[in-house]
Amino acid sequence: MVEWTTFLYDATHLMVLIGIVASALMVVKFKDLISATIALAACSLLVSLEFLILQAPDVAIAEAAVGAVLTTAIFIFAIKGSRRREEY
Amino acid sequence: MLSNIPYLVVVALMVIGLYIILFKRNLIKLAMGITLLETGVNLFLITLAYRHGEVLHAPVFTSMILRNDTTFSLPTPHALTLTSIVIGVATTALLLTFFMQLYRKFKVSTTDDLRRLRG
Amino acid sequence: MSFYGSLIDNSPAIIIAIPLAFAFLTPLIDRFLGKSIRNFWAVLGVLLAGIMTFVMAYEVLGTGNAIEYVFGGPNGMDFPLTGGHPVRITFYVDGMGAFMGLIMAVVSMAAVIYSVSFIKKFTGGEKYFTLLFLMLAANFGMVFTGDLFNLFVWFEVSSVAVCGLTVFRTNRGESFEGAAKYLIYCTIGGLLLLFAIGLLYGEYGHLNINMLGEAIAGSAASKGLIMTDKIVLGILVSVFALKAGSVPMHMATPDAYSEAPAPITAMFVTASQAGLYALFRTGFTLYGSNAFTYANDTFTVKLPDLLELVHVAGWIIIILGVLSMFVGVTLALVQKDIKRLMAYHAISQTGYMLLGVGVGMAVLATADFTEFGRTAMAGGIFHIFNHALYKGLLFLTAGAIIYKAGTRDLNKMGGLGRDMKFTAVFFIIGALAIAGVPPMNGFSSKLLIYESVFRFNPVIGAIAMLVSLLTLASFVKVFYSAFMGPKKKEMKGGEVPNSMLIGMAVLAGMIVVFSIAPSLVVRSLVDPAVEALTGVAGDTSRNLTLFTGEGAWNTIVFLGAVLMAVIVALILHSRGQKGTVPKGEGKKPYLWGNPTEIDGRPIVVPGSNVYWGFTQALKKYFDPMDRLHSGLINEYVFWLILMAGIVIATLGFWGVVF
Amino acid sequence: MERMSPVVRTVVKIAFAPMFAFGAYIILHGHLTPGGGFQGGAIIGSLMALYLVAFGATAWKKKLLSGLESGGLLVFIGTGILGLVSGLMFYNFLADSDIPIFNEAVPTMLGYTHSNWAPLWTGGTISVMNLAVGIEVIAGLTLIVITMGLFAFEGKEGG
Repeated sequence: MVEWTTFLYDATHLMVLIGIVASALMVVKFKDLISATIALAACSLLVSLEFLILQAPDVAIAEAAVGAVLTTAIFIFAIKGSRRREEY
Repeated sequence: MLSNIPYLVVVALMVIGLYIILFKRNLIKLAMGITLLETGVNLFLITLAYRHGEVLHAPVFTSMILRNDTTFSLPTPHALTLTSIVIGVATTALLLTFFMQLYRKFKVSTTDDLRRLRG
Repeated sequence: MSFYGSLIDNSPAIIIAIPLAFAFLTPLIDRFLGKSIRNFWAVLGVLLAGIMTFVMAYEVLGTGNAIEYVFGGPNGMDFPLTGGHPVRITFYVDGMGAFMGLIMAVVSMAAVIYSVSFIKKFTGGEKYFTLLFLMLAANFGMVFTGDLFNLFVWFEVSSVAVCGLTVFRTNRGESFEGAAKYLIYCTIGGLLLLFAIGLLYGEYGHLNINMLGEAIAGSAASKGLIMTDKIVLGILVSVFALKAGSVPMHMATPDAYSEAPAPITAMFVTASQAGLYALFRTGFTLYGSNAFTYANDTFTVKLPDLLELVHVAGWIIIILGVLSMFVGVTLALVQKDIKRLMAYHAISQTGYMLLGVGVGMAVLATADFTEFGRTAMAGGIFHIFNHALYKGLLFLTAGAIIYKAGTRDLNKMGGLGRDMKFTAVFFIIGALAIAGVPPMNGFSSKLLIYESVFRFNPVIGAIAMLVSLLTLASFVKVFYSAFMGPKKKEMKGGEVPNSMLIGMAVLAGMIVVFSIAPSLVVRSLVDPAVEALTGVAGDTSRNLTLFTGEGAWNTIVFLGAVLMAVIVALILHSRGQKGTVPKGEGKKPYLWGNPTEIDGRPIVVPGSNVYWGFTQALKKYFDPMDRLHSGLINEYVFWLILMAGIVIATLGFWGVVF
Repeated sequence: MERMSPVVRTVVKIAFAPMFAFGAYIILHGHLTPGGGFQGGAIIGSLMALYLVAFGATAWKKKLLSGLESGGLLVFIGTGILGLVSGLMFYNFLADSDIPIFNEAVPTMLGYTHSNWAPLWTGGTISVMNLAVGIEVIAGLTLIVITMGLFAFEGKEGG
């Protein structure tokens, strides 16, 4: 029983980590800056999950609120205030 | 074994962040690169805090159901990371405000055009 | 405990708290009590912080004991805290910290007084003063902290406040560019710094600088140097060199320096010097001072590995210093923008400080250190003080020139000397001091550096002297284009407002005083600072004479000799033939027979053409330099990463591969 | 800034109260549970950002917010300086004192099955500072978002 939960825990952990790298790569790849911002928010959210897994709940709360919501909002405002697409 | 994998993710995040800063010319992409770099450093600190088997320092949180009792997390790097997040959002906001102003004044959106001050 | 005693005990915290409290009360005061009271309030705040710093420095330097302050701990808490309390924030002020604190206090005083009139042309003065106080608090925090993480926090606060102030004049788009570049640079540097702090914490479990130093030494003694130590030293050296504005990482510094309002640039210089201070702390307190003991005039090396690392780091700092000196001054020579020119000079002068202290690090714990290394360090640290004074003064005069001339372009100025006599005098004082012309204070510190560095390596000493000459040359150019020549019609007449003059006069007066009595500073401030860093006591000065190891320097004697020479010359002159001797028509009054005026207007060589021949002759040097300073922030970051990589690789693989 | 669709507005209206309560809970329990002034403030701040996106930025008073921000910081620094009266900067002078704010002693763990349990009315200056930081962070983050939002959406020309 214990081994099963441990396995599930480790599998979740691994998937979160893969998700972080994948969303970070998406940030590089997307030419549409709004999409890149959403990828950045996903990355932040997954990192906040990772913080929770690494037993830092206080940091996880802060990262979820700041990284996933506020930073995204700021980036979207900045994109509205300038150009939406990356040039090349 | 699994506890070392986050370090690889830290390296990946920092490399991706630096790649964006070095090779992407869009200013907002650049800010995203800085954010990714910062996320990588934050993750590094939190991973560092996650320890096995040492009892010298005070743990803040343990999930006893999932892990054995010797796994815990150091409080100091948490405080460092929190501070770093605060500073990160402040610098990001300031930087993006500068970029918006630059776009309004010169219609600049890439670093190629941002070359009035040189030499 | 007496009131004075408790004031002294709490002084580091109070010095930080005063600017912070004033910073956040300024908007309220501005809103409810009006602008003039706000200005008075700002001056009051900076005076209070200054007086507090003086009191603390007097106590620290007088008793020779460092003040150790633990936030939130009970009175009389044991220090250093062993093991159990890694979360306490501590302040640690020793001779070096008090020395830097005094510099911050003096320059900020001049800057705030100067700002009172300067700010009248703009709106948003309350935000200006808020950010200025925040920056002052950050500067104090960086030099008083005893905690690496706290250092990082103040580093970032300082960057954010500086960038916020750089864009104070929102009508100039370029200021946003300079601030954005500097902010990107500082943020990346700060993240590298945080990474290094994380490495250290993971390895040793401490954040306190003194305890970390002991822990590193302990680990080096038991299991030898590990890779973490070397990598961390590499990162710290590159990041703090970035903050100080040393050459391969200097690219964004002139942009921000030249775009910030003049009083802010004066404080900007001290913010960079806080980076320099952190660099010295890293080299000595964190790594060097635990590797040897010094007693009875002999060194006993305890940890040769660690000392070797410090020597290599010292050589890296020397190379950075020489590069900064040379590249900074040559690029300054070709600038057209007056503030950009001075910004490049700031980089060049930073090279001197890096050079002096780098020599000290490179010969640390050898017999050479007591021979000349200590003198080199004293010169470098003394130069920090002098640089803050005269560079602050020069930036303030540049602000005054721009205030009156309405332009920053040297080619479009001219003839300001007729209306701005005081500013011209202050400018001459600053320019002579920065060029190291003999009676000035810049000469005293440069002499200490020249002579000791010459004994260390004659080539580097010669470069240092050459750079001094070039510095003088470029200030001749500024003086020529701004103050001399025909007056431009569109320029407003008259002198700048009084408060700006007072701000400049404060710094100019201090330069004059310390030119006449350099040993005052050296004995009471610089020697304790060197002792605090290295643990080696020594005296570079006696009475009013500086001793460089080779020779001695006494301003009074020098002035006396000059006076004698003048008197002799006057006597000879009075004995000569009176009147002029007309013999024929005489030659044309100009050199090569060119016409002196075209279309009824006198010919003036514009500022950027003064050294045309020189720059043409060195085209092979200036063209690649122009391409390197491309303005692309990506490339700038590339240089930073490359340089950090080189430094880390050099330190990490020294002795393994090399 | 244009108002968003009714769906968004309704969702924000519904989510407002629970999110606010959660943020306030995090702030008030800063000394007992994970979180504190910054985290709770960031939650309410992000709520404000949502509200702003849904309903537009014009209704907000910037002066009030900057006043709140300065006020929060002053309370924080003031609490630190008041600690000087009892000896040191940031000294926790409220804990176990006669001043009836957050002054209860933390109970020992004996007798409690769950080690995280303690009354809310403990913590001394820590709770006061959490409140101050919370107010400051809410005001500061909202101010950042409002300023940037106004700049991006409404100030296309001038201003």
